[in-house]
Amino acid sequence: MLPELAVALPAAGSISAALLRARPQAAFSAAAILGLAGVAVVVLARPGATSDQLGISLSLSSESCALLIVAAAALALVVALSPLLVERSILLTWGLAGLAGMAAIAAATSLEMIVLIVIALSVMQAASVGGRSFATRLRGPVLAAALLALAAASARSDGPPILSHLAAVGLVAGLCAALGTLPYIHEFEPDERTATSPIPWMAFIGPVLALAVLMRARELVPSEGAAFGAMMIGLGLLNMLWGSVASWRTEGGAAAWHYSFMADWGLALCGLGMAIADGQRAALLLLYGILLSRLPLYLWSRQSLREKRPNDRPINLLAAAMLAGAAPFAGFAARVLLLRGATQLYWPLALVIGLGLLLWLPPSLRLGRSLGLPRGRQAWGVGIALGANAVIGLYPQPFLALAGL
Amino acid sequence: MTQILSAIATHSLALVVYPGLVTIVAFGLVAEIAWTRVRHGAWVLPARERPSVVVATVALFSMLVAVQLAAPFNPLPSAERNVIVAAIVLAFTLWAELALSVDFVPAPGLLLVIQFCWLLAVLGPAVQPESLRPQVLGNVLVSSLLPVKIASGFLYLLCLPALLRLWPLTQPSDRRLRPRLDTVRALCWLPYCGLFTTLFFPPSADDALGVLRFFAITLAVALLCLVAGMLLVRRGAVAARGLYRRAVAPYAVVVLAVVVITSFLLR
Amino acid sequence: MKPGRGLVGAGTWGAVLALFVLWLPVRSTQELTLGPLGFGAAFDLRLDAVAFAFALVILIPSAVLLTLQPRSWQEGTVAAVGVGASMLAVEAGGILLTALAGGTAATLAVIQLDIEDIRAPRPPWGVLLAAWLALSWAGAILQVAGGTAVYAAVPVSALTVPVFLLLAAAALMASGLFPWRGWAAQLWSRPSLSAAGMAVATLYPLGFYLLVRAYEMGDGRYPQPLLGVALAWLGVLVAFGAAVRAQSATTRREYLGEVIPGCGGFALIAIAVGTPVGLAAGLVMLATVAVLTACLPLLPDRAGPGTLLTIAAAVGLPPGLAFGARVVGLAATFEAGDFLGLIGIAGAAAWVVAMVAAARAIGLPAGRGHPASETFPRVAMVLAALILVAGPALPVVMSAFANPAQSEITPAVPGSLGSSLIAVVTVQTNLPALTLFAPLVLLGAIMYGIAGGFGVRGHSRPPLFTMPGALALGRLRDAARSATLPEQYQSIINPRALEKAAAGGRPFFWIAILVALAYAVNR
Amino acid sequence: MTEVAAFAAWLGAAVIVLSDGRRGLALGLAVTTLAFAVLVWLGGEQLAAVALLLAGGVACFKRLRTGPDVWGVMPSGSTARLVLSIGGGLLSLWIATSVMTGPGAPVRFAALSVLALMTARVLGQAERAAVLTALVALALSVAMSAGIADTSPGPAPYIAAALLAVGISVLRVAETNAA
Repeated sequence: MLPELAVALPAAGSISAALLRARPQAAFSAAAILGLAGVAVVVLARPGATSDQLGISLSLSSESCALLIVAAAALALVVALSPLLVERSILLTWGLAGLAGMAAIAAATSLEMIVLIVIALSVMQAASVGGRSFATRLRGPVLAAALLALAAASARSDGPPILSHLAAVGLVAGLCAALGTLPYIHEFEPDERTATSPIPWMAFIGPVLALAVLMRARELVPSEGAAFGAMMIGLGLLNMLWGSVASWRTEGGAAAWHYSFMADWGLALCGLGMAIADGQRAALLLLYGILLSRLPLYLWSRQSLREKRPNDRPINLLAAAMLAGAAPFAGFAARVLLLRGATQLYWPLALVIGLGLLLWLPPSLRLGRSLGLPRGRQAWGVGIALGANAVIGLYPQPFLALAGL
Repeated sequence: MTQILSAIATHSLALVVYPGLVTIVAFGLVAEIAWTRVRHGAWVLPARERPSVVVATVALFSMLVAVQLAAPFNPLPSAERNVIVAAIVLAFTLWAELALSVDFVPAPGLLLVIQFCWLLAVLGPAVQPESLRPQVLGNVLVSSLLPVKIASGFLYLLCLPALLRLWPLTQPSDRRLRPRLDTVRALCWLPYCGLFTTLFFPPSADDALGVLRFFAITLAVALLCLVAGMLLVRRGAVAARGLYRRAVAPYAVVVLAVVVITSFLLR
Repeated sequence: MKPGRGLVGAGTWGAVLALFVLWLPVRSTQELTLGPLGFGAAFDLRLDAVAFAFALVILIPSAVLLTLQPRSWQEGTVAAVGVGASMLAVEAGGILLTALAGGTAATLAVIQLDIEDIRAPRPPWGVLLAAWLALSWAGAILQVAGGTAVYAAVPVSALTVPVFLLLAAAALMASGLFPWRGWAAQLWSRPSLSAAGMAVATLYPLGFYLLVRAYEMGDGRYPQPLLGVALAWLGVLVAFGAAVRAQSATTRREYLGEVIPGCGGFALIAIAVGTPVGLAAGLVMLATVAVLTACLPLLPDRAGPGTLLTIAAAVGLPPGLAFGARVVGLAATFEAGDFLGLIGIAGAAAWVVAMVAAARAIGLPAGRGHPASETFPRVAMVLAALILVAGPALPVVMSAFANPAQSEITPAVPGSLGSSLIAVVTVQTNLPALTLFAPLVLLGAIMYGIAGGFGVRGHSRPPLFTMPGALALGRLRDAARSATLPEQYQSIINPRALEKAAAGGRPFFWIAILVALAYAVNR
Repeated sequence: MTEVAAFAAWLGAAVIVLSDGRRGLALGLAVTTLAFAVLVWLGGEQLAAVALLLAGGVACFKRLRTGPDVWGVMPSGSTARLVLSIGGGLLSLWIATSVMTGPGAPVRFAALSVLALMTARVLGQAERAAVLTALVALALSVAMSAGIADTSPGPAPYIAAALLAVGISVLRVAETNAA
């Protein structure tokens, strides 16, 4: 019953917050309690155990559990340190909805269920008030859903080997389309609310979705491991290059952040594509970093981006170091693991990745400055994000063990 | 402890008396008086004046170089002598004036090039024997190493007049009517000439004849320098510059090539 | 003294004390293993003679500077953590932990420098990051090829030429050991020297540490003798480059900026030669560098006995410690055989240029002054004098500091140093430092006592020479920096249009990419 | 019978692609839903078929109440959409019958053609009503694609898709959004 509760409780929290939005205090309390209960259920859930209470078999893997817990921690951090109560309850409504969707994606045992959840989440997001048109916001996720469904259909049908090749292509392309990474970048509106922008697909739902899709992909096309890995690594490198360079050179500050997520995803895709333990570990650490540090910092930088108040205080430099993956932050440990994995696989790849890693610095300095001078709650938030990231970087073992790696 | 104290006493004796300060001053005064006589045509004796910091520094360095020489009865054991110490410390003496006085060193760039050549002449012969004991290098008579030794010795001699400032390129303070004794140079005669004797002649025995032989050769080298110096003075500054730029420096390159080729051949 | 400064200083001195308390009673390797960290490295701490030597090289200047120089609480905290990270790098049991710790020290140094003055020159962050990433990769390759990256356990066969090249590149970048003007020289042109001193103290020795540890991994040798020769020649170029820049310096501050790179070049020569004598001499040179690192930031810009002593100590005036160490280091090149003596000759030539530069620098104008509040002339003078009068103690320093480290990393290599407290006994000669230099120091004191004062006035002096082709290189560099895409091609390569095309969310573009991907996979 | 149903599914999808008015969209959705329900019923999943039918019914009913009150089938300038419908159908037919082998070709054709056409409809600049209708059909076709497997997936995906379809059709899209 635990996987069902892991989906139901955050969903209930989100709905109650939406219903009680006239009374922010009550909305916040109800959503917080239900959300915490949902996280507790995820913590208690036995990884790999299948539950069939609703006629649909659901199961949470240890990696998904770990990412759900980290995502919940990120949400708690963002919500707790948001300046206004009303804003907090809105954030909680959206966050818990996303968390419920992520739990459902993590628990789903078939790709079609994942696709249906992706459609549901995208429609919910597109239906809310936002800068871009309804159809525009749906494009990326719908293409992802279609590609994933077609891939699943190709993989399940009997026929020539080209079908399994196409299935592999569909799975990788579908995943990129869902995340909004190159070549399927979602249209980005700098002034749009974060909740309705493409950022949640990349920085919140993305990590769990990627793990779930890859888990199913390995079952669907076990013979296509090589092609699958090659495509993931190729697109990963492409995203690394594009994301870091674009994040450095683009004009808009918010767009720079958007591209920086893409660059991190490039590294994560390389790690996931390697299909060896070190690659998976590296990817997981990078995803932790995206959830726990990059996303909160992006949210806190919005105000200063609007007011165009860049700053060069120590905190900005530390943030830049963290975003660049400099030691002792999690990015460095992830990079070490990635280089180790690439060396095991094919050493020139490690060389390419190693050279690519240097591209992180200039955009990171820019993004660090764009935080402005965090004050009050936000200063605490930046401090906590930096601290958490440094702890993961210095001693990643327990965080990897949490994911069974 | 007694051993240490006796060693300190012996080394102090070497530094101060023989072949140290006293010997340096004695040899240097003779050579310097001779030089001023042939240069200015007058006998000039040292003036009684308080030594400057430059003189003190050069004296200190010259003492350290002198004890590295293969002079007979040198209290410093032969195993404790080192040609690098001699070469580097002697190199320091050349720039003491630039460092500690208001005077400008004449043509410092050219002097530096000459010092490079001299350094090659001193250390080049040590490459193949893989030894830094001066008397060992002097004792090398292996036919395959003789070309290096002879070439280096000739280069050493070519550099000596310039390093001892016997050439006509003089600093402004020297352009005075009344000739004076150059104390700094006086302190350098024995180290430079004695080092040549040490490196390019077999070491002399520790007896009266050995002492005579060592100082005779060293004096001969000094004499050679005087003659060369006079020739340079006669030919003038431009000719001196030309000689060192167009002849000595390219010759040093040839010596370097000889050192490298010999090392390769004897490897 | 502010309580913060006192606290940080006391903490660093406490670390020095702890180091002595841990090392001196046993004087043998001590290990502490706290299990795996999760990124392929275990938390293994190893205090052996090499770690002890490098820890002192890092801690002593850091402690002096942190105790004396005023800092804001942020700078003090970052600096202290940086010292800790640097210590962890030298006490780490394996390459990956060293890479993590070294990378942390580099990050903190850059942040500290930027906190102090963001517009002043500082080491390029990218180069430092590249150095530690390269080391991480070397560690990863060793783990994959040899099964471990723990210094003491790496199989000799695993340290191949490519891995060594990677490690050497990391070392050279980490310490900025380049023939051109590296970060270690640029730092001294900052308006304030409090962060600069700490950056040099914590980062500069780390590159040398890697080169020394490489011997341990290769069982006392580098994978190819030629690699050592190449590194030694690089050392000559580094020392020569620093000396050439120093002799054309327009101010004394500019000259002092080249002191550390120059000494580093000589240390690199000695270490790269790879004989026990060379290694020991190299370590003593690094100890001298450490004292100079503490001395230079405390030195006021005005001329005076402090400046004179510092320049004399830095250039290796006889019979100072630097002089003795350099002589032994150069002697090692001749004794190493295989015409490595040519490196010794080149090194001696570089030293001569450094002498000229030093002699010239004494009379140069002071240049841009750094705040008087961060200068301590007496302490600087004492430190410089210490280097000068410590020449006679060279055998003691070698026996107590360098020889144990050398015998730790090259136990199998013949031609070890004799352990005498009176003389430095090498293969062919022995340098009677105590019995020869001690009387010389005494005589020097007497003679300078008798001699009159020296009259050097600060005035600009022309450079002795300019490097041929230096101007052309400078022009080339400026041209490369100011290079832009010709206007007629700017319309072809339009980044904004490219960004619009890629991020425009056009379905047709997406479908085309999908088709291309499918085609690529099915080819 | 299955072949007819499969053809009907494609026809319904084509009508959704070609229509802009509420009646045309509802008609297309109804035909597609009915065809899917028949295919699932014949596949032995009666409960799933009923679920699809109910969801489709609710979606059609809701569609008939919102959007421009016209048929709007093949308005001027819809030649490209016509070509897309026919081309997509033919391509799906070729893949479902020639490339993919084994039994269940009609189900494959129905699922693939609707999936492809509905995706194209959403990706193209469409009115909100058309997008929502296409999304409903897309959700149902995703469930149908699960049925391509040799082993039946059970009613779960159909019921989930049906619930999603109902959810989409009752969803109120914020008015401030551009179409």
